[in-house]
Amino acid sequence: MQHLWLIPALPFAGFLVNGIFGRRMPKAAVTATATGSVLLSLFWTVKVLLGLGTLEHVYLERYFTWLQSGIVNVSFDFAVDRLSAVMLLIVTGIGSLIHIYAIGYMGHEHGPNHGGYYRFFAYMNLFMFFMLVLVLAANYLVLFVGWEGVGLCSYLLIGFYFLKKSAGDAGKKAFVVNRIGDFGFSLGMFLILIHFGSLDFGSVFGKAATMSPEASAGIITAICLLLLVGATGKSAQVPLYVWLPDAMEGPTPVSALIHAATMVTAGVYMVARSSALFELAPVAKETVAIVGLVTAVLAATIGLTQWDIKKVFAYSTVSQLGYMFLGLGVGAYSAGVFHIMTHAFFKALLFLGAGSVIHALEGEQDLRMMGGLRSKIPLTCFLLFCASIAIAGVPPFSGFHSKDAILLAAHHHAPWMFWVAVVTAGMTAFYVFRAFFLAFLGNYRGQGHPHESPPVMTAPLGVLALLSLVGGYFDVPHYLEPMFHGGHAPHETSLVVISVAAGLTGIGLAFLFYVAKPGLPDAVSRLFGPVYRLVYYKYFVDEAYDAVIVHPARDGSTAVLWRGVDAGFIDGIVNGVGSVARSVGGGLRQIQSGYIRRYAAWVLLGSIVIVAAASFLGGAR
Amino acid sequence: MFDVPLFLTFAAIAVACAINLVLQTHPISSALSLVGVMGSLAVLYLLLGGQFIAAVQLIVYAGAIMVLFVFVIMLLNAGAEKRPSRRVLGAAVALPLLFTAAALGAVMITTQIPKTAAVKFGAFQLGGAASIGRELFTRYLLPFEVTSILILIAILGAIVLARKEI
Amino acid sequence: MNFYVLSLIKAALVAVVLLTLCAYLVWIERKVLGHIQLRPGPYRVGPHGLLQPLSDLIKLLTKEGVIPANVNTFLYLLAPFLAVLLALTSIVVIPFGPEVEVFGVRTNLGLTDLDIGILFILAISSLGVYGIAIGGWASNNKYSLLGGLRSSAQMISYELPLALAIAAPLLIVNSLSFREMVMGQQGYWFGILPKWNIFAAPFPQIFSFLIFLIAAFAETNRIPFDLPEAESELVAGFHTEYSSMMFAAFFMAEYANIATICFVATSLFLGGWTPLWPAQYGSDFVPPILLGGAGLMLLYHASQALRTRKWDRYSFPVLGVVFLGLAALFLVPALKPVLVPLFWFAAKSGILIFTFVWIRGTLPRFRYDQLMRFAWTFLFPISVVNLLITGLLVALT
Amino acid sequence: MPFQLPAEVPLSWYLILSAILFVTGAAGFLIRRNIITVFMCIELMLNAVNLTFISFSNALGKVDGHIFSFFVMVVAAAEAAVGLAIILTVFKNRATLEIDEVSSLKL
Repeated sequence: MQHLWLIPALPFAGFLVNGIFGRRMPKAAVTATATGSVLLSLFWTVKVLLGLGTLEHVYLERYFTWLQSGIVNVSFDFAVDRLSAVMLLIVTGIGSLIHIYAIGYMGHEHGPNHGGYYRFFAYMNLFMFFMLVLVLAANYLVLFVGWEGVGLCSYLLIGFYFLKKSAGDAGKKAFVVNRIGDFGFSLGMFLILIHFGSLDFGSVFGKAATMSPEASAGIITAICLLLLVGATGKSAQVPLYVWLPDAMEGPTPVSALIHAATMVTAGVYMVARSSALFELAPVAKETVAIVGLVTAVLAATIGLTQWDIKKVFAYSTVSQLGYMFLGLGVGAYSAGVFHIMTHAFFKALLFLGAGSVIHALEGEQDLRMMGGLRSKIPLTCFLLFCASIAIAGVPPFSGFHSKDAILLAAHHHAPWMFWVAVVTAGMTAFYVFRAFFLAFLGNYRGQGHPHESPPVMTAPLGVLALLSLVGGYFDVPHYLEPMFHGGHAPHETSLVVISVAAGLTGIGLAFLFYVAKPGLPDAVSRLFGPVYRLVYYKYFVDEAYDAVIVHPARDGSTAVLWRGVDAGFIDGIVNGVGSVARSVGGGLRQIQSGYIRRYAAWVLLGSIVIVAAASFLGGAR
Repeated sequence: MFDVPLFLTFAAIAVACAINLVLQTHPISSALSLVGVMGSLAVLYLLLGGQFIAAVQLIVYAGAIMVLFVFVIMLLNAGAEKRPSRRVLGAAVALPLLFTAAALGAVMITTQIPKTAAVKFGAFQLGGAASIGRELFTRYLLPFEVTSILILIAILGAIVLARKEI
Repeated sequence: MNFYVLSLIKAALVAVVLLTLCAYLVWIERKVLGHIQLRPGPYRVGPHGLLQPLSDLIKLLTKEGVIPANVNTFLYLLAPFLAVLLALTSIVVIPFGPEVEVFGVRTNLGLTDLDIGILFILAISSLGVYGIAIGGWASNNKYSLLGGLRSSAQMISYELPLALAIAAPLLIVNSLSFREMVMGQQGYWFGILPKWNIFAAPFPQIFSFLIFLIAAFAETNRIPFDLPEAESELVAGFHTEYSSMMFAAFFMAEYANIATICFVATSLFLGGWTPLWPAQYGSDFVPPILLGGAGLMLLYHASQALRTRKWDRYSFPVLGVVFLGLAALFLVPALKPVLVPLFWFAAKSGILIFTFVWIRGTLPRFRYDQLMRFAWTFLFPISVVNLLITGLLVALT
Repeated sequence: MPFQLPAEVPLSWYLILSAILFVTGAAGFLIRRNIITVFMCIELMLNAVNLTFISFSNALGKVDGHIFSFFVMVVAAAEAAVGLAIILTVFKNRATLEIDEVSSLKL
């Protein structure tokens, strides 16, 4: 018994303590509880994984029977295999770093209880709890608990500054969009339950492997597509990606932890976890790849034009998640998971670095108001450079390894996907370095007095920078190889050269546009006016959704459901019942005279009738 | 040997006292009649072998509850009821019904109960404190504890109701 | 012998003795009070006023019984009757001595032995309030009514500590029968100290005894709890309107109650008829020595010229001889097993009765609110605690 | 044939006695107007029921009837305490014991 439950239980305890007593606790105690619990969780994860050794087989811990009803028989189990081991280390490791970072970042919040300092950490701990439950789950329902829980925490943390309307709206948007995905996921789960009679990963995948592919191809495709819907919601894929850029309203550590490193990869994790099913449904798998590719391209193009530093990174996240899905879709599950890890490193670093910049500029997020920060905050500049070069896919840094694995697999699967992805990689390099150059080179365009962040913020950044640089040498694909059935793509040096060249081209173009010839971007954007506007306004996706879905739904609800069904029909029934009851009661209240003895006489009469009935009808035997 | 005469005597006292209770206009006379009913019922309980319950009947009913009634009547200095009753109609309907029901009940009792069923004095040996206590603290322990809570609630209720402010 | 005949004889004996005792309790009380207050007490009728009760009786019988106007006559007359009836009823379950054989007849010294004797006593004593309450109400007099009200509230309040104090020795002896209760107190610790309930094994019932005595004072409406008849506030309380034999009935009920409650206390706590120390150390000779000594002292005084009254010339020798004769009776082997237990019972009860009088001569009266507060905030809690401790210790041993 | 008393009391006599007492109590409840008397009529009915319990307990040779009537007594005691407190309060506020004058609990 390794006591897996302790891993999520520790952050949960931290959540309980901070959530219940945090308001009255000193700031240092809140900090110690929150950060300590996550660090302990990391420590326990490491201990458990060391204790479990090479993890040739799934390690399962059974706790209790949760639901038992008919065919539904779900127990609350946790399991660890190599996939969840990698995820556990990512979640607890990055989580710990970001918690430490948040001590500094959130330390200057104003307002009662230091701007909800305890509330922030309570939510963060709760998020850690749910994310760890999600990762450790041994069946789909427990996974769903974590899945919903992280969604809740995401909502709470996006809307952390709930006094800002945009923050509240963004939280609601995230929640609603996620609901759509969760709906798909739930349906997928029900189908799994009906088809396999169980929700346990072990038995589901075991049965799936023994079933004849022809007999159940349709239903498994349906299951996989529904799961994919869930994954697109959680992992911000087309068409449900719209919530993620808005989610940047939350505090930057939240963006880093939830909306870059961990939660949004839950969809990827879930698809990778269900690889046994996806392998049986080629159509669904192809859909995954295409969805990933479309997302990657779409988000990357939008990222080219954004001025908000966090928005740039947010679209970058969406784009990178697209890469992961592409990896999954082309059968390179281990490459996808590998990219989860490296992406967690450099994207967390990017966000935290951006947070450091924002912190230095006291809240300024617009790239046009930055510039020349290299001399003012050199440490942050260096760290962000590490992250940028990692994401751009420059060898030998981490992004190169994972992205390359995906690209190779894509080429192996379908060469056109490779070419699209390579172009996207170039764009990735371009927009990241665009942001970097705009922020750090040139002349300072803002008014404030930037200052370097405290060590409590930069130290975790240093760790992440180190991981971003060398993280590519953790041979995750090899470690995960036994988990997945996907074929291994042959290593082709020419393809590697092409992708690296694309990345370097992007960097070069960015240098040309924003450092060497600063007038060029305007000229280009004028040249491609309509296209630029289309991209700048994010392809008008939000507006399209508004026009096609939100407004019709709202107007239809108003006209039919509210005015017609609710006010007309349901209220009519209720009011009718009410008025009938009232008129009947008006008649009956004559009986309630207030005279106790009259009531007694009624009681007596009733008793006599009952006794008489009993004796004459059936009592006398 | 004395069963039947004793039963008849005390049953007659009980019925007489009960009727007196209903007919007396003054509450204190009614209360004392009720004490009479309770006393004769206690004797009947003894005839039925219920020594313990007879003693409890006297202690609780006659000695506590009825003293409380007498106390309240004396405290309020309750006078006799005023003669004319406005609502004789209800009683005029209800009383015949009631006695019909009683007759019905008597018929049912005499037809349903076997003729041989008789109360033999001394045959019932379980009416002592020991057997009742044993049952009360084993099989009926939970109801017993619940009644103690009930009493506690009643005490609190009485205190709250009897406060000066209400 | 026939059960009914025997019962009748015993009942008659007990009734005669009890009624006489009640009458002479008045004399004893007046005498003791007198001596406490440094005055001789009744002295005129008979030697040392010994015939005073008789003359009182004649006086009360011959006085006119006044029934006030506008009273409920039936209840007015019922009240003293009820009081006396209930006061005398309780005596039937008191055991005065062990099972003995007199003139070839085996019988218990005592009228009956109910399995639930103690509950019976509680039941009857709880009914005792009716006499006073009804009397107070039926008198159609505000003082009487107040007396009756006080009495009912007071007796209900003190009934609780009384019952709880009785419950504690019940736990030790494990019976509701008085006879078994006394039998359970037979024997001696270390061969000398009696195993009475006030010296009982797991938890000496001395607290129960004191609570019982205090509550008994209240139950019998005696000073310091005689609020129902507090003459400084209520004229004479519930019996303000009563005169002649009806008044006497209330009076007698009060003394009968005192006697009964002392008997109960003796049986419950003081070992009933059990001697103070074992017979092998000569406890059987205590009565003849005491009585003989008294007789000899009377004879001595008769021989002296110390005579304040001329009757003493005759009464002292006569009484001296009577006492000597009584002492001699205790030495008759056939009567000894009957008389010695009766003596011990009487001695213990007598001491308790003397305590009642003594307290009356010593303590002032409570105020009414003090009385109630004392019952509910002091006596009731400590009796509960006492019962709990006893129960716990009994359960542990 | 002259009426002959049975040697033992039939069970039905007890039950009929109980029925008579119950009906008397119910009748009193209906015809009396003094709250306290009405209350006492309820107690009378409870007593009648107790008698039934004890009689059946005797007939069945089981002690349960005694337990039930014991509980009835406990409940009656609680009821008396609260009921009399209510009566006192009613009297304090309305200076009446007429049950028909306490009839404001209606629509």
